[in-house]
Amino acid sequence: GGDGTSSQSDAPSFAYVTNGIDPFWDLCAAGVRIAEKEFGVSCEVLMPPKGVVDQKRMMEAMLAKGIDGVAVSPIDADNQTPFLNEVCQNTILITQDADAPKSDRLVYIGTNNYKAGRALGGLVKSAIPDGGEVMIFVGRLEQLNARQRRQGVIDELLERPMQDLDQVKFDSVDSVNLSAEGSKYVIVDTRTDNFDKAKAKSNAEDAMTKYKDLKCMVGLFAYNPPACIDAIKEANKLGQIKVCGFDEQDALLQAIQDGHAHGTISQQPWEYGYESIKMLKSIYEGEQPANKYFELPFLVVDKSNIKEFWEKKKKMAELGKQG
Amino acid sequence: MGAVSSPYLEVKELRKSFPGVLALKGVSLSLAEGEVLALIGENGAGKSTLMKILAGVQPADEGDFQVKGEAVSFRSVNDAMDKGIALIHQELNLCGNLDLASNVFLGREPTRGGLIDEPTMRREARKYLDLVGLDLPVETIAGSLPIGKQQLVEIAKALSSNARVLIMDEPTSSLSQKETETLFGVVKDLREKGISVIYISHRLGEVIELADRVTVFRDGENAGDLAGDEINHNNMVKLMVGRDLSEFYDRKVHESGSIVLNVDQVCTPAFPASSLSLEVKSGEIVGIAGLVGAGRTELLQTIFGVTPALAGTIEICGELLALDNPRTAIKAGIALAPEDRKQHGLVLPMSVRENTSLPSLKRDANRGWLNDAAEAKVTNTAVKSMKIKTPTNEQIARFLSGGNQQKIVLGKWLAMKPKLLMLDEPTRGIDIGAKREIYKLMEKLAGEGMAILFVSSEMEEILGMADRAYVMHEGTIAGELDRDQLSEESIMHLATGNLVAA
Amino acid sequence: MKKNILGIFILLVAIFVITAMINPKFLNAYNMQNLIKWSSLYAVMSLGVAFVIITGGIDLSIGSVVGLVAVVLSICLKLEGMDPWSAIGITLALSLLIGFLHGVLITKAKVQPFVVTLCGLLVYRSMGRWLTDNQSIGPIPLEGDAGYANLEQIQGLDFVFSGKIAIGSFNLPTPAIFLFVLCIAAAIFLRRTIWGRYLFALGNNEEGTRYSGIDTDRMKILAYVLCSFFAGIAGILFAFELDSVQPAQTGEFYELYAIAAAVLGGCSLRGGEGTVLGVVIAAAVIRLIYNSINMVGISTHLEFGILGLVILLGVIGDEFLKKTVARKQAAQKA
Amino acid sequence: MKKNILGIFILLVAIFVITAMINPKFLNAYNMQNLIKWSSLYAVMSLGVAFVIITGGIDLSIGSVVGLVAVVLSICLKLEGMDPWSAIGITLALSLLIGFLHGVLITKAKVQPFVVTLCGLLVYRSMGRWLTDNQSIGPIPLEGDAGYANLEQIQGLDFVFSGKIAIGSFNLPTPAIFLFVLCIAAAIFLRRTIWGRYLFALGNNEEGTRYSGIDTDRMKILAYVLCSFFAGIAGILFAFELDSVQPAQTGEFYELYAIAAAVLGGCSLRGGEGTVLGVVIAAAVIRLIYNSINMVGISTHLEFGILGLVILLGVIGDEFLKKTVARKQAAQKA
Ligand SMILES: Nc1ncnc2c1ncn2[C@@H]1O[C@H](COP(=O)(O)OP(=O)(O)OP(=O)(O)O)[C@@H](O)[C@H]1O
Ligand SMILES: Nc1ncnc2c1ncn2[C@@H]1O[C@H](COP(=O)(O)OP(=O)(O)OP(=O)(O)O)[C@@H](O)[C@H]1O
Ligand SMILES: [Mg+2]
Ligand SMILES: [Mg+2]
Repeated sequence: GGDGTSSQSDAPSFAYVTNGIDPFWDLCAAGVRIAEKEFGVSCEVLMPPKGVVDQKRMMEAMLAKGIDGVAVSPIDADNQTPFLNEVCQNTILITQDADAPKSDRLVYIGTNNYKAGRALGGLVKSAIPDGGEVMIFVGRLEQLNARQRRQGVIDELLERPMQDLDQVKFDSVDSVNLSAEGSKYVIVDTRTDNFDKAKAKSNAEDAMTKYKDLKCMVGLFAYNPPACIDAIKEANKLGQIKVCGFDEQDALLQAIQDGHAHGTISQQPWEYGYESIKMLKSIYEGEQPANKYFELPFLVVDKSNIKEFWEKKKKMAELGKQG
Repeated sequence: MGAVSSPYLEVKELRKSFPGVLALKGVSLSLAEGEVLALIGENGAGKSTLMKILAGVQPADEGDFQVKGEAVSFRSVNDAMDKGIALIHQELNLCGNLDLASNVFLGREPTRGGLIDEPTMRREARKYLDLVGLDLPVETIAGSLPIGKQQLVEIAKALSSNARVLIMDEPTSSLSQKETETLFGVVKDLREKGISVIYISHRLGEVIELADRVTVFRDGENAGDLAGDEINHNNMVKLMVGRDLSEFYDRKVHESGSIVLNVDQVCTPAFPASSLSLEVKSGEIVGIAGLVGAGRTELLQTIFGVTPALAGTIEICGELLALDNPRTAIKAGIALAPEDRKQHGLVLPMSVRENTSLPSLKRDANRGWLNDAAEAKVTNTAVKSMKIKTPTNEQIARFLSGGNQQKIVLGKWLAMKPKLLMLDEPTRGIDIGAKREIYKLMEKLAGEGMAILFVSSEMEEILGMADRAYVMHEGTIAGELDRDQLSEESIMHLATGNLVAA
Repeated sequence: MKKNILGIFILLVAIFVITAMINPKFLNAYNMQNLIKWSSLYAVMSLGVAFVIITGGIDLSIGSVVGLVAVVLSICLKLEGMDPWSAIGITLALSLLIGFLHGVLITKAKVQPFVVTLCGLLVYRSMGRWLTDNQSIGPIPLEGDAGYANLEQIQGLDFVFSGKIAIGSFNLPTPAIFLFVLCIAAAIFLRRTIWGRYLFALGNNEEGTRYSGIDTDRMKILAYVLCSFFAGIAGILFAFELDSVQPAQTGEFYELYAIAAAVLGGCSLRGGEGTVLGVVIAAAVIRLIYNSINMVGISTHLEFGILGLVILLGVIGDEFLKKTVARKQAAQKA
Repeated sequence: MKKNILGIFILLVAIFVITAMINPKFLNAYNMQNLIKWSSLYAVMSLGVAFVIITGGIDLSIGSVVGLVAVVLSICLKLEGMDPWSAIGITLALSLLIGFLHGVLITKAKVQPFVVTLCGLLVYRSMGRWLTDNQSIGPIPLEGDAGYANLEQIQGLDFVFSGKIAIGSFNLPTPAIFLFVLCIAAAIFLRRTIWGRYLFALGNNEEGTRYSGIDTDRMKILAYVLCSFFAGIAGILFAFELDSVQPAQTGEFYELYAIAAAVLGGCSLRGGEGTVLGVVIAAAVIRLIYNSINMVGISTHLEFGILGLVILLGVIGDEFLKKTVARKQAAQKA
């Protein structure tokens, strides 16, 4: 809990606003907690349950409380810009996880999702070096980071040149059987599930029915890879169809350890929390950020480093629990 | 009979209040074994309330209640059933989605191995349905039956509980003559077997025929008892209303004028195969007699546009109308006081004012704005001319007695000044005082030149009120009887399908 | 009727006072403005669904209508570069059409309101996603959009629908004015016109009302049209307030808020009961709860739970209050 | 009654045939297994809500109950290291308790079912998030979890609840067996026992049923208990099927699927009507639509819309079919 305002009234109080409710954000909260202690600040972690409306009202409430700084993951950056600017006028605003480049936010802390996508594409290549059919599973494609990740995977597999993060050109959401000369890979389809895990699993099952020669499933949101693994396991195709994923759900980590999944890209969410608070504190104390973009490194996790990574994640999950 | 033995069931000084109403102000009643006790009183006297207490449907506030000399207080219907008391409710309470056998044995299904023993249940149900003269298959879905037949099922249900005391709350209000006679046979049979019956009715003729003793309620109190030879029309009326009511049907001969309603070869959805024709002139009171289910309600509803005709034409004052909903009918000057007062006649949770003004709101409104003055006038006129007994115009209709509710229905139509007033069972469930007022009103309106068409299952009413009557049988007009041809025999003849007019 | 409002009003005051005591910043003007703004937005929807609930119906599609209207508005303004007032007109016409469709399906095809509007919930959501390819969109055009030419006018609209009007040092959010006007209109409609009377009558007894010569089907259709229309207005207000529309998310669950507010505000789902003031206060209570949770600093995981409990206890308490009053009156008479 | 099933059955066959024609892979054994599995999972919930709908009630909390049960089960098995069968027992007891609570609030505190279960929807979702701190959790313990000691037993459970039984070359998913047993039990209960009879009776005429000496309150409570119990079983099945539970999302919206299936399957929301077979077929139709959309390759944006239209047309068609049959019968008689 972040009931910091009343107990330590002289210490700066910040708000860390997510874009929704997700375990990912609780791992970020762990970083927030670490930073809270380390820098002697207090911070509320707010998770808007239903999109832009709740995000707006929560930030308004924070402004009303007289908060000293906000780190937010804007849901719809372009259109939210006027409101974000309003926040800027009243307090320190930085963005994290997703950026709002047109707003007056002081700095953006985030992973380069396009690069991360390319790294994921690299994992796919090492999983099925002989090429074949690949399919992408994702919760929603309306989020920029999801589209960037997807594009990164596609570009890497189709051997396209590296694109600039700000100007990524996207393949249509509905495009099927993407392939290119000089590439051994075909991206047969992308399926969304709107955050319904049951749907995610049945999407994976339907994919196996429809595409007999599917070689690799790529899950872009945390719950996608475990859903794919489940479906593959039940179809007795473990090993035949590889899984590469994003994020760090336990089931995925277990599968990597057991050799049932090839690897994953972790954004190390706790770093988000930690760096955001660190940044807010330094700006609060008058320092100007050197750069508008603070790129957080991502981590490629596979069999080689799974043990230590999982240990760390467990520790963070414990820390991130809300009072 | 039970003169010497102590009463089987006895209540003393029973009180019961509802929010805003003191329904029973300390009433007493006793019932001997094998006795048929009639309980009479005006609407709202508290008869049904007491019966519900006796049957465990609702608890009394205070008072003594003994069965076989043993004090009891029922907390549920089952408690009452254990003591052998069964109630046939005034309102129908069948489950429309279940078949007859299931309804008869609802709550008392025979089981075998934990499952319902359908064959036994059907066999047993057959017995009781035969007893009340219902020869439909036991698999018939209850909801598909007309009200009268449903009432018989209710009676069969009560009989099947093998009760020692059977309470019948206005059981004949929707029964035909023939069915009523069957019921009387059943009641007399029960008396022979030593089963006691409490019989509630507003039809004093029935009381005279059946009752060993009569208890009269007035305003939630005992008004007196009558036994043996004392049971006659005048005595009962005196106790009920506290004064004499002579000259019940105060008829004059009416001057009939031009034809107001002309129904020609109309087919109703209930009887698509048969068509009917009739006419009503202004200043005339025309009755429609017939057995329950003969299609009388259906006919009135068709004229009123509720269930549009399948074929044929209807003319009002010579004008051909396409009556496909009540609005057109009302515009043409037709009004209907429906048979089912609570469902179709009133909006029970609304006030006397809101109910009375409902049809005339639009006429009186100014471009859709409510016209308070006009509304108040309509209400006041209705309350005064109909003698509606209500504390204020804001009283909720649900809390008024049946008679007063019926008067609201009439009042709201009179405000529309209809050319043709149709009344479907205008006095069903209405006490004798109110009944008389409604008859007077019909007289007065006819005298003013209104055309009146009414349906009644009460022979007396047809004989007493109609200038002319049509008798219906299975969806057709079996015959037309003029004033001087009207008699109980001639009506029954036609109603039972004997087309040779007497 | 007044008893109804009393209960919910007490609840409003109680939560208000408690929150203010725990965190005095709750009372500052900025927070009050926000509270008024959000309450107004949600109250508009709740008011709309109240018409339907009064007739004994239900509308589960409100949230999806809000979403679809916001989407269509944004497409017209931003992508199509349509004349701003025509765009508003089209979206409102759309919402009227939806309500009309509901009404016709319910009265003529005789499908139950729950089913019709549940299907509506699914279909309109799907339409919104399909129209936009599920991409976020906002009503205000950015450079390069076809609507950029109308930018000034659109910003004017933005002010009309989501601006603030300074009254002394207090900035009154414009949605509050919309709510106020709609409230007065709704109250007059329900209590002073024959159509309002008919809605109550048919909610209490549809057959009986029909037998009195009232076109109950038309009145029911009217109720659904009004409900969707109010949802349409809410959709426009939300679009301008948020400047951003998520086709898959905007409006999700709002029908539940709206219905909850209507019920908490004294509408009976059985029909025939309800007051404008009660519904508006109840909508404010729900927003107040959310605000309080944030101001007091309670874990957001508990938000839903607290809301659920308050609604439940509110409804039970209201029932209890009504009973007690009725009993006392009876005792006085006896 | 048979007319009801006929309509929905025709729909099932039609969609089946059309999909198979467009994409023959639809028919392969693996896809059929999946279809059976998902249909079974959703049908269990739909069956549960049918009890409540037959009494004329409604349960909006099913999805949240599924989520909460899955969360509690996972906590017991994985984190607490509880004896697996006790854990199953506790979760089922929890679902029974929830149903009991609903029933008591509805019958004793006289709160409308819509309100009680709407609050339930909010509260249980919140509880699930709060209990887990919103972390994803699965029923199967991993190394280091307290439940790891019971791993073998839990994997046994996993097989029971989400395994497959080979019948020749066809692998029958175990949820289908659960559904089969529950179906038979529900059908016997509804059609052959007095309690089932009472549920139908009170759904049609509550007063009348009470006057027949039946404890209608107790029967209503029973219906809600059964509904939550079936949701509880579905929760366990989902937990093992997905091996992972997201407290904020698992089960979201499932009540709408369940109610839609019940209605499409011939239950009337007015109460007193419904068949087990109809509901199960309808649940299968809904899953079939989803599967077909994937197989045929329609944009997922349209999923909801197609589902909504099919439900609406299905219900209208069913009504039409019934009327036609009734008219024919009447004509024959006349
Ligand atoms: N549930 C109730 N709530 C409020 N008032 C009631 C209730 N039941 C009955 N009453 C009132 O109690 C009084 C007695 O009603 P009751 O039904 O016993 O009369 P009754 O003698 O049976 O009349 P009728 O001949 O019309 O059937 C009436 O004033 C009635 O309005
Ligand atoms: N809408 C309808 N559809 C089909 N059958 C109907 C409909 N309405 C009535 N019936 C049937 O038509 C017949 C005539 O019913 P109606 O109510 O008109 O008779 P009635 O002579 O007025 O008898 P009662 O005294 O019971 O009112 C009955 O068998 C009834 O079941
Ligand atoms: Mg009575
Ligand atoms: Mg009749």
